[in-house]
Amino acid sequence: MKVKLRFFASWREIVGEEEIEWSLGDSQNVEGLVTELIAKYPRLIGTALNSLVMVNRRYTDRQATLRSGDEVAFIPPVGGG
Amino acid sequence: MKVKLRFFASWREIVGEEEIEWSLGDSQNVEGLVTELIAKYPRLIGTALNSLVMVNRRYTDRQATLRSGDEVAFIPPVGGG
Amino acid sequence: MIIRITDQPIDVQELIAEVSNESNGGIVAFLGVVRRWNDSPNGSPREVYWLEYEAYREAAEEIMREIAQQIEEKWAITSIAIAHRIGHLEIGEAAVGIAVGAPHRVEAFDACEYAIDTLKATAPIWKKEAWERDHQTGQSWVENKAPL
Amino acid sequence: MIIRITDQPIDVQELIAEVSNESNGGIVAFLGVVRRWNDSPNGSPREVYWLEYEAYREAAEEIMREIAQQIEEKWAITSIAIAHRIGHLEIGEAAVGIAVGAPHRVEAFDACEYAIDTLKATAPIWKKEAWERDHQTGQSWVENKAPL
Repeated sequence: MKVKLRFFASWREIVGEEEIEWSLGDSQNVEGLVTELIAKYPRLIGTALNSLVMVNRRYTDRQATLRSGDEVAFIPPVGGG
Repeated sequence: MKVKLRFFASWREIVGEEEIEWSLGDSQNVEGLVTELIAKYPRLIGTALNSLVMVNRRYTDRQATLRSGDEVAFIPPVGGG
Repeated sequence: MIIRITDQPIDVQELIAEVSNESNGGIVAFLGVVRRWNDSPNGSPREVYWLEYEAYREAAEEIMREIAQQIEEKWAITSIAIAHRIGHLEIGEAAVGIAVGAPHRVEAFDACEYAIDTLKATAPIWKKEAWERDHQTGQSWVENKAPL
Repeated sequence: MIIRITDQPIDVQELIAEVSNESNGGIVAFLGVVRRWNDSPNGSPREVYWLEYEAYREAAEEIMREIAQQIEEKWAITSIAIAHRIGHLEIGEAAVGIAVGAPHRVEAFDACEYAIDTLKATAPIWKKEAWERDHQTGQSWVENKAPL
Protein backbone atom coordinates (compact mmCIF):
# COMPACT_ATOMS: atom_id res chain seq x y z
CA MET A 1 0.00 0.00 0.00
CA LYS A 2 1.44 3.31 -1.05
CA VAL A 3 0.98 6.73 0.49
CA LYS A 4 2.34 10.13 -0.48
CA LEU A 5 4.52 11.83 2.13
CA ARG A 6 5.08 15.58 2.33
CA PHE A 7 8.00 17.01 4.30
CA PHE A 8 8.48 20.58 5.45
CA ALA A 9 10.99 22.62 7.44
CA SER A 10 13.09 20.37 9.72
CA TRP A 11 11.55 17.18 8.26
CA ARG A 12 12.41 18.26 4.75
CA GLU A 13 15.98 19.06 5.75
CA ILE A 14 16.47 15.69 7.46
CA VAL A 15 14.83 13.57 4.78
CA GLY A 16 16.27 15.65 1.97
CA GLU A 17 13.05 15.53 -0.04
CA GLU A 18 9.87 17.56 -0.22
CA GLU A 19 7.67 14.71 -1.32
CA ILE A 20 8.04 10.95 -1.71
CA GLU A 21 5.96 7.88 -2.43
CA TRP A 22 6.17 5.45 0.50
CA SER A 23 5.28 1.78 0.51
CA LEU A 24 3.92 0.97 3.93
CA GLY A 25 5.35 -2.12 5.63
CA ASP A 26 3.07 -3.77 8.15
CA SER A 27 1.90 -0.43 9.45
CA GLN A 28 -1.75 0.42 9.15
CA ASN A 29 -1.77 3.77 10.88
CA VAL A 30 0.15 7.03 11.30
CA GLU A 31 2.04 5.82 14.36
CA GLY A 32 3.39 2.83 12.47
CA LEU A 33 4.40 5.00 9.53
CA VAL A 34 6.31 7.37 11.82
CA THR A 35 8.16 4.38 13.31
CA GLU A 36 9.09 3.15 9.83
CA LEU A 37 10.38 6.62 8.92
CA ILE A 38 12.47 6.92 12.06
CA ALA A 39 14.01 3.52 11.31
CA LYS A 40 15.16 4.88 7.98
CA TYR A 41 15.98 8.44 9.16
CA PRO A 42 17.06 8.20 12.82
CA ARG A 43 17.61 11.99 13.04
CA LEU A 44 13.83 12.41 12.82
CA ILE A 45 13.36 11.18 16.39
CA GLY A 46 13.50 14.56 18.09
CA THR A 47 11.40 16.47 15.62
CA ALA A 48 8.92 13.58 15.25
CA LEU A 49 8.07 13.82 18.95
CA ASN A 50 7.17 17.49 18.56
CA SER A 51 5.26 17.26 15.31
CA LEU A 52 1.62 16.97 14.38
CA VAL A 53 0.37 15.00 11.41
CA MET A 54 -2.07 15.87 8.65
CA VAL A 55 -3.73 13.23 6.52
CA ASN A 56 -5.23 14.64 3.36
CA ARG A 57 -4.67 18.17 4.69
CA ARG A 58 -6.46 17.72 7.99
CA TYR A 59 -4.88 17.42 11.41
CA THR A 60 -5.34 13.92 12.70
CA ASP A 61 -4.17 11.76 15.60
CA ARG A 62 -1.52 9.09 15.32
CA GLN A 63 -3.97 6.21 15.59
CA ALA A 64 -5.65 7.25 12.34
CA THR A 65 -5.79 4.41 9.84
CA LEU A 66 -4.09 5.00 6.50
CA ARG A 67 -5.55 4.21 3.12
CA SER A 68 -3.83 3.76 -0.17
CA GLY A 69 -3.19 7.09 -1.85
CA ASP A 70 -3.45 9.15 1.33
CA GLU A 71 -1.32 12.28 1.52
CA VAL A 72 0.47 12.32 4.87
CA ALA A 73 2.23 15.49 5.97
CA PHE A 74 4.39 16.04 9.04
CA ILE A 75 3.91 19.36 10.77
CA PRO A 76 6.73 20.48 13.05
CA PRO A 77 5.90 23.42 15.35
CA VAL A 78 4.55 26.17 13.12
CA GLY A 79 5.98 29.65 12.82
CA GLY A 80 3.66 31.50 10.47
CA GLY A 81 2.67 35.14 10.82
CA MET B 1 -13.97 91.61 30.47
CA LYS B 2 -13.90 90.04 27.05
CA VAL B 3 -13.70 86.39 26.10
CA LYS B 4 -13.58 84.65 22.73
CA LEU B 5 -16.45 82.24 22.04
CA ARG B 6 -16.24 79.34 19.55
CA PHE B 7 -19.39 77.67 18.25
CA PHE B 8 -19.66 74.33 16.49
CA ALA B 9 -22.38 72.10 15.07
CA SER B 10 -25.78 72.89 16.65
CA TRP B 11 -24.39 75.88 18.56
CA ARG B 12 -22.98 77.38 15.39
CA GLU B 13 -26.27 76.90 13.58
CA ILE B 14 -28.30 78.55 16.35
CA VAL B 15 -25.93 81.46 16.97
CA GLY B 16 -25.17 81.87 13.29
CA GLU B 17 -21.47 82.51 13.93
CA GLU B 18 -18.37 80.38 14.31
CA GLU B 19 -16.56 82.78 16.58
CA ILE B 20 -17.41 85.97 18.44
CA GLU B 21 -15.95 88.32 21.02
CA TRP B 22 -18.20 88.47 24.08
CA SER B 23 -18.22 91.07 26.83
CA LEU B 24 -19.13 89.30 30.04
CA GLY B 25 -21.85 90.94 32.13
CA ASP B 26 -21.67 90.19 35.83
CA SER B 27 -20.73 86.58 35.15
CA GLN B 28 -17.41 85.35 36.41
CA ASN B 29 -17.67 81.74 35.40
CA VAL B 30 -18.80 79.40 32.64
CA GLU B 31 -22.24 78.85 34.15
CA GLY B 32 -22.93 82.61 34.15
CA LEU B 33 -21.73 82.94 30.57
CA VAL B 34 -24.03 80.15 29.43
CA THR B 35 -26.96 81.90 31.14
CA GLU B 36 -26.11 85.15 29.34
CA LEU B 37 -25.95 83.32 25.99
CA ILE B 38 -29.29 81.62 26.53
CA ALA B 39 -30.84 84.99 27.33
CA LYS B 40 -29.69 86.24 23.93
CA TYR B 41 -30.27 82.96 22.02
CA PRO B 42 -33.19 81.15 23.71
CA ARG B 43 -32.98 78.24 21.26
CA LEU B 44 -29.69 77.26 22.90
CA ILE B 45 -31.51 75.93 25.99
CA GLY B 46 -31.84 72.35 24.80
CA THR B 47 -28.39 71.94 23.36
CA ALA B 48 -26.76 73.84 26.25
CA LEU B 49 -28.03 71.24 28.70
CA ASN B 50 -26.32 68.49 26.71
CA SER B 51 -23.06 70.23 26.01
CA LEU B 52 -19.65 70.27 27.59
CA VAL B 53 -17.43 73.31 27.74
CA MET B 54 -13.78 73.81 26.91
CA VAL B 55 -11.80 76.77 28.17
CA ASN B 56 -8.57 77.28 26.27
CA ARG B 57 -9.04 73.89 24.59
CA ARG B 58 -9.45 71.86 27.77
CA TYR B 59 -12.64 70.34 29.08
CA THR B 60 -13.68 72.16 32.21
CA ASP B 61 -16.64 72.26 34.57
CA ARG B 62 -19.18 75.03 34.63
CA GLN B 63 -17.92 76.56 37.85
CA ALA B 64 -14.59 77.38 36.21
CA THR B 65 -13.69 81.05 36.59
CA LEU B 66 -13.14 82.97 33.37
CA ARG B 67 -10.29 85.35 32.68
CA SER B 68 -10.00 88.05 30.09
CA GLY B 69 -8.93 86.65 26.75
CA ASP B 70 -10.05 83.09 27.48
CA GLU B 71 -11.26 81.03 24.54
CA VAL B 72 -14.53 79.34 25.50
CA ALA B 73 -15.91 76.62 23.24
CA PHE B 74 -19.21 74.79 23.55
CA ILE B 75 -19.09 71.10 22.80
CA PRO B 76 -22.39 69.42 21.93
CA PRO B 77 -22.35 65.60 21.92
CA VAL B 78 -19.47 64.58 19.68
CA GLY B 79 -19.75 62.39 16.60
CA GLY B 80 -16.22 61.92 15.36
CA GLY B 81 -14.86 58.71 13.90
CA MET C 1 3.94 60.61 14.72
CA ILE C 2 1.08 61.83 12.56
CA ILE C 3 -1.69 63.77 14.31
CA ARG C 4 -3.86 65.43 11.72
CA ILE C 5 -7.24 66.95 11.02
CA THR C 6 -7.53 67.24 7.26
CA ASP C 7 -10.00 67.93 4.48
CA GLN C 8 -8.11 65.51 2.22
CA PRO C 9 -8.81 61.77 1.75
CA ILE C 10 -7.14 59.55 4.32
CA ASP C 11 -4.15 57.62 3.03
CA VAL C 12 -3.90 54.45 5.12
CA GLN C 13 -0.67 53.48 3.40
CA GLU C 14 0.93 56.68 4.66
CA LEU C 15 -0.29 56.04 8.22
CA ILE C 16 1.09 52.49 8.14
CA ALA C 17 4.43 53.67 6.75
CA GLU C 18 4.63 56.21 9.58
CA VAL C 19 4.42 53.49 12.27
CA SER C 20 6.71 51.01 10.52
CA ASN C 21 10.24 50.58 11.78
CA GLU C 22 12.74 47.83 12.52
CA SER C 23 11.43 47.22 16.04
CA ASN C 24 7.75 46.86 15.21
CA GLY C 25 6.60 43.33 14.41
CA GLY C 26 2.88 44.09 14.59
CA ILE C 27 0.99 46.87 12.87
CA VAL C 28 -2.73 47.39 13.33
CA ALA C 29 -4.68 49.91 11.30
CA PHE C 30 -8.27 51.04 11.72
CA LEU C 31 -10.46 52.85 9.22
CA GLY C 32 -13.84 54.30 10.13
CA VAL C 33 -15.86 54.46 6.94
CA VAL C 34 -19.16 56.12 6.01
CA ARG C 35 -21.73 53.39 5.44
CA ARG C 36 -24.98 53.58 3.60
CA TRP C 37 -27.21 52.37 6.40
CA ASN C 38 -27.05 53.88 9.83
CA ASP C 39 -29.26 53.53 12.87
CA SER C 40 -31.73 56.34 13.39
CA PRO C 41 -32.35 57.58 16.95
CA ASN C 42 -35.26 55.14 17.32
CA GLY C 43 -33.01 52.26 16.27
CA SER C 44 -34.34 51.48 12.80
CA PRO C 45 -31.87 51.98 9.98
CA ARG C 46 -32.07 54.86 7.57
CA GLU C 47 -30.28 55.47 4.31
CA VAL C 48 -27.41 57.92 4.41
CA TYR C 49 -26.61 60.20 1.46
CA TRP C 50 -23.56 61.96 2.77
CA LEU C 51 -21.94 63.22 5.94
CA GLU C 52 -20.49 66.58 6.73
CA TYR C 53 -17.79 66.58 9.43
CA GLU C 54 -16.64 69.59 11.35
CA ALA C 55 -14.03 69.88 14.09
CA TYR C 56 -12.75 72.25 16.71
CA ARG C 57 -9.51 71.66 14.98
CA GLU C 58 -6.88 72.87 17.47
CA ALA C 59 -8.61 71.20 20.41
CA ALA C 60 -9.23 67.97 18.50
CA GLU C 61 -5.57 67.73 17.55
CA GLU C 62 -4.63 68.37 21.16
CA ILE C 63 -6.94 65.55 22.29
CA MET C 64 -5.40 63.29 19.66
CA ARG C 65 -1.94 64.13 20.97
CA GLU C 66 -3.13 63.31 24.48
CA ILE C 67 -4.41 59.94 23.25
CA ALA C 68 -0.98 59.24 21.78
CA GLN C 69 0.59 60.19 25.09
CA GLN C 70 -1.75 57.90 27.04
CA ILE C 71 -0.85 55.07 24.69
CA GLU C 72 2.81 55.70 25.30
CA GLU C 73 2.23 55.58 29.06
CA LYS C 74 0.02 52.46 28.99
CA TRP C 75 1.90 50.35 26.42
CA ALA C 76 5.23 52.13 25.84
CA ILE C 77 4.16 52.53 22.22
CA THR C 78 5.37 55.59 20.34
CA SER C 79 4.52 54.51 16.78
CA ILE C 80 1.09 55.98 16.24
CA ALA C 81 -0.63 57.88 13.48
CA ILE C 82 -4.10 59.40 13.71
CA ALA C 83 -5.83 61.29 10.91
CA HIS C 84 -9.40 62.56 10.93
CA ARG C 85 -11.08 64.01 7.92
CA ILE C 86 -13.48 66.95 7.93
CA GLY C 87 -15.81 68.37 5.31
CA HIS C 88 -18.10 66.54 2.94
CA LEU C 89 -17.83 62.72 2.85
CA GLU C 90 -19.60 60.26 0.59
CA ILE C 91 -20.51 56.64 1.27
CA GLY C 92 -17.40 54.47 1.41
CA GLU C 93 -14.99 57.25 2.30
CA ALA C 94 -12.92 57.00 5.47
CA ALA C 95 -13.61 59.59 8.16
CA VAL C 96 -10.83 58.44 10.44
CA GLY C 97 -7.66 56.40 10.07
CA ILE C 98 -5.43 55.15 12.86
CA ALA C 99 -2.29 53.05 12.67
CA VAL C 100 -0.29 51.66 15.58
CA GLY C 101 3.00 49.79 15.43
CA ALA C 102 4.41 47.76 18.32
CA PRO C 103 6.98 45.05 18.86
CA HIS C 104 4.17 42.54 19.50
CA ARG C 105 0.69 42.41 18.08
CA VAL C 106 -1.38 42.20 21.27
CA GLU C 107 -0.33 45.68 22.32
CA ALA C 108 -0.89 47.04 18.81
CA PHE C 109 -4.48 45.75 18.78
CA ASP C 110 -5.21 47.04 22.28
CA ALA C 111 -3.69 50.46 21.66
CA CYS C 112 -5.41 50.92 18.29
CA GLU C 113 -8.80 50.06 19.75
CA TYR C 114 -8.15 52.32 22.73
CA ALA C 115 -7.28 55.16 20.35
CA ILE C 116 -10.48 54.98 18.31
CA ASP C 117 -12.69 54.43 21.39
CA THR C 118 -11.17 57.45 23.15
CA LEU C 119 -11.20 59.61 20.05
CA LYS C 120 -14.88 58.90 19.43
CA ALA C 121 -15.78 59.64 23.04
CA THR C 122 -13.75 62.80 23.55
CA ALA C 123 -12.51 64.54 20.38
CA PRO C 124 -14.51 67.68 19.57
CA ILE C 125 -15.62 66.55 16.13
CA TRP C 126 -19.18 66.48 14.83
CA LYS C 127 -20.99 64.97 11.89
CA LYS C 128 -24.18 65.97 10.16
CA GLU C 129 -25.94 63.16 8.37
CA ALA C 130 -28.16 63.64 5.33
CA TRP C 131 -30.64 60.76 5.40
CA GLU C 132 -33.86 59.33 4.03
CA ARG C 133 -36.34 56.98 5.64
CA ASP C 134 -39.91 56.11 4.61
CA HIS C 135 -39.83 58.83 1.94
CA GLN C 136 -38.80 61.40 4.54
CA THR C 137 -35.49 63.19 4.28
CA GLY C 138 -33.57 65.18 6.82
CA GLN C 139 -30.24 66.36 8.06
CA SER C 140 -29.27 65.62 11.65
CA TRP C 141 -26.28 65.97 13.91
CA VAL C 142 -25.41 62.43 14.90
CA GLU C 143 -23.83 61.76 18.25
CA ASN C 144 -21.70 58.77 19.09
CA LYS C 145 -23.26 56.16 21.29
CA ALA C 146 -21.84 56.09 24.78
CA PRO C 147 -19.48 53.16 25.30
CA LEU C 148 -21.22 50.19 26.91
CA MET D 1 -12.73 37.06 0.02
CA ILE D 2 -8.98 36.83 -0.44
CA ILE D 3 -7.25 33.70 0.88
CA ARG D 4 -3.74 33.58 -0.46
CA ILE D 5 -0.28 32.13 0.02
CA THR D 6 2.04 34.14 -2.18
CA ASP D 7 5.69 34.80 -2.88
CA GLN D 8 4.87 38.42 -3.75
CA PRO D 9 4.92 41.42 -1.38
CA ILE D 10 1.70 41.90 0.56
CA ASP D 11 -0.44 44.80 -0.63
CA VAL D 12 -2.43 45.98 2.39
CA GLN D 13 -4.33 48.44 0.23
CA GLU D 14 -5.65 45.56 -1.85
CA LEU D 15 -6.71 43.64 1.27
CA ILE D 16 -8.53 46.69 2.64
CA ALA D 17 -10.26 47.31 -0.68
CA GLU D 18 -11.43 43.70 -0.67
CA VAL D 19 -13.28 44.11 2.65
CA SER D 20 -14.72 47.54 1.90
CA ASN D 21 -18.36 47.85 1.00
CA GLU D 22 -21.36 50.03 1.74
CA SER D 23 -22.30 48.09 4.86
CA ASN D 24 -18.95 48.10 6.60
CA GLY D 25 -18.31 51.05 8.89
CA GLY D 26 -15.22 49.60 10.53
CA ILE D 27 -12.17 48.11 8.86
CA VAL D 28 -9.28 46.65 10.83
CA ALA D 29 -6.06 45.56 9.16
CA PHE D 30 -3.13 43.69 10.65
CA LEU D 31 0.38 43.37 9.28
CA GLY D 32 2.96 41.01 10.76
CA VAL D 33 6.37 42.41 9.89
CA VAL D 34 9.89 41.02 10.12
CA ARG D 35 11.73 42.93 12.83
CA ARG D 36 15.43 43.25 13.40
CA TRP D 37 15.47 42.00 16.98
CA ASN D 38 13.81 38.79 17.97
CA ASP D 39 13.91 36.75 21.15
CA SER D 40 16.21 33.76 21.05
CA PRO D 41 15.08 30.51 22.72
CA ASN D 42 16.73 31.56 26.00
CA GLY D 43 14.87 34.87 25.94
CA SER D 44 17.65 37.30 25.10
CA PRO D 45 17.25 39.16 21.81
CA ARG D 46 19.33 38.36 18.77
CA GLU D 47 19.76 40.25 15.53
CA VAL D 48 17.86 38.92 12.54
CA TYR D 49 19.28 39.13 9.01
CA TRP D 50 16.45 37.62 7.04
CA LEU D 51 13.68 35.06 7.26
CA GLU D 52 12.77 32.28 4.91
CA TYR D 53 9.12 31.22 5.02
CA GLU D 54 7.77 27.97 3.69
CA ALA D 55 4.23 26.63 3.69
CA TYR D 56 2.26 23.48 3.11
CA ARG D 57 0.42 25.64 0.69
CA GLU D 58 -2.81 23.74 -0.01
CA ALA D 59 -3.31 22.87 3.66
CA ALA D 60 -2.46 26.39 4.85
CA GLU D 61 -4.98 27.89 2.45
CA GLU D 62 -7.56 25.40 3.67
CA ILE D 63 -6.87 26.41 7.28
CA MET D 64 -7.20 30.06 6.30
CA ARG D 65 -10.54 29.33 4.68
CA GLU D 66 -11.64 27.58 7.87
CA ILE D 67 -10.63 30.64 9.89
CA ALA D 68 -12.79 32.78 7.60
CA GLN D 69 -15.67 30.37 8.11
CA GLN D 70 -15.27 30.45 11.90
CA ILE D 71 -15.33 34.24 11.77
CA GLU D 72 -18.52 34.15 9.76
CA GLU D 73 -20.09 31.83 12.35
CA LYS D 74 -18.90 33.81 15.36
CA TRP D 75 -19.49 37.37 14.16
CA ALA D 76 -21.53 37.06 10.94
CA ILE D 77 -18.61 38.74 9.17
CA THR D 78 -17.96 37.78 5.56
CA SER D 79 -15.57 40.59 4.61
CA ILE D 80 -12.18 39.08 5.25
CA ALA D 81 -8.89 38.95 3.41
CA ILE D 82 -5.86 36.92 4.49
CA ALA D 83 -2.56 36.83 2.65
CA HIS D 84 0.61 35.10 3.81
CA ARG D 85 3.91 35.49 2.08
CA ILE D 86 6.48 32.73 1.60
CA GLY D 87 10.08 32.77 0.46
CA HIS D 88 12.87 35.14 1.43
CA LEU D 89 11.90 38.16 3.55
CA GLU D 90 14.03 41.06 4.68
CA ILE D 91 13.66 43.22 7.78
CA GLY D 92 10.60 45.45 7.50
CA GLU D 93 8.73 43.27 5.03
CA ALA D 94 5.28 41.96 5.90
CA ALA D 95 4.92 38.20 6.27
CA VAL D 96 1.18 38.26 6.79
CA GLY D 97 -1.63 40.71 6.12
CA ILE D 98 -5.21 40.42 7.30
CA ALA D 99 -8.11 42.80 6.77
CA VAL D 100 -11.59 42.51 8.23
CA GLY D 101 -14.58 44.73 7.51
CA ALA D 102 -17.70 44.82 9.66
CA PRO D 103 -20.66 47.11 10.23
CA HIS D 104 -19.24 48.05 13.64
CA ARG D 105 -15.65 48.30 14.77
CA VAL D 106 -15.74 46.09 17.88
CA GLU D 107 -16.42 42.98 15.80
CA ALA D 108 -13.80 43.97 13.24
CA PHE D 109 -11.12 44.23 15.94
CA ASP D 110 -12.14 40.97 17.59
CA ALA D 111 -12.34 39.04 14.33
CA CYS D 112 -9.03 40.35 13.00
CA GLU D 113 -7.23 39.45 16.23
CA TYR D 114 -8.89 36.03 16.23
CA ALA D 115 -7.74 35.49 12.65
CA ILE D 116 -4.06 36.19 13.30
CA ASP D 117 -4.03 34.29 16.61
CA THR D 118 -5.58 31.23 15.00
CA LEU D 119 -3.43 31.45 11.88
CA LYS D 120 -0.25 31.61 13.94
CA ALA D 121 -1.31 28.67 16.07
CA THR D 122 -2.57 26.35 13.36
CA ALA D 123 -1.52 27.20 9.79
CA PRO D 124 1.22 24.86 8.49
CA ILE D 125 3.74 27.61 7.78
CA TRP D 126 7.32 27.72 8.98
CA LYS D 127 10.07 30.29 9.16
CA LYS D 128 13.80 29.93 9.28
CA GLU D 129 15.63 32.79 10.88
CA ALA D 130 19.18 33.82 10.03
CA TRP D 131 20.57 35.48 13.14
CA GLU D 132 23.63 36.72 14.94
CA ARG D 133 24.31 37.04 18.68
CA ASP D 134 27.61 37.59 20.52
CA HIS D 135 29.54 37.13 17.25
CA GLN D 136 27.83 33.79 16.66
CA THR D 137 25.64 33.29 13.64
CA GLY D 138 23.11 30.62 12.87
CA GLN D 139 19.97 29.64 11.08
CA SER D 140 17.09 28.24 13.09
CA TRP D 141 13.51 27.20 12.59
CA VAL D 142 11.52 29.49 14.84
CA GLU D 143 8.28 28.30 16.35
CA ASN D 144 5.46 30.53 17.51
CA LYS D 145 5.00 30.88 21.22
CA ALA D 146 1.95 29.10 22.51
CA PRO D 147 -0.88 31.50 23.33
CA LEU D 148 -0.93 32.44 27.02
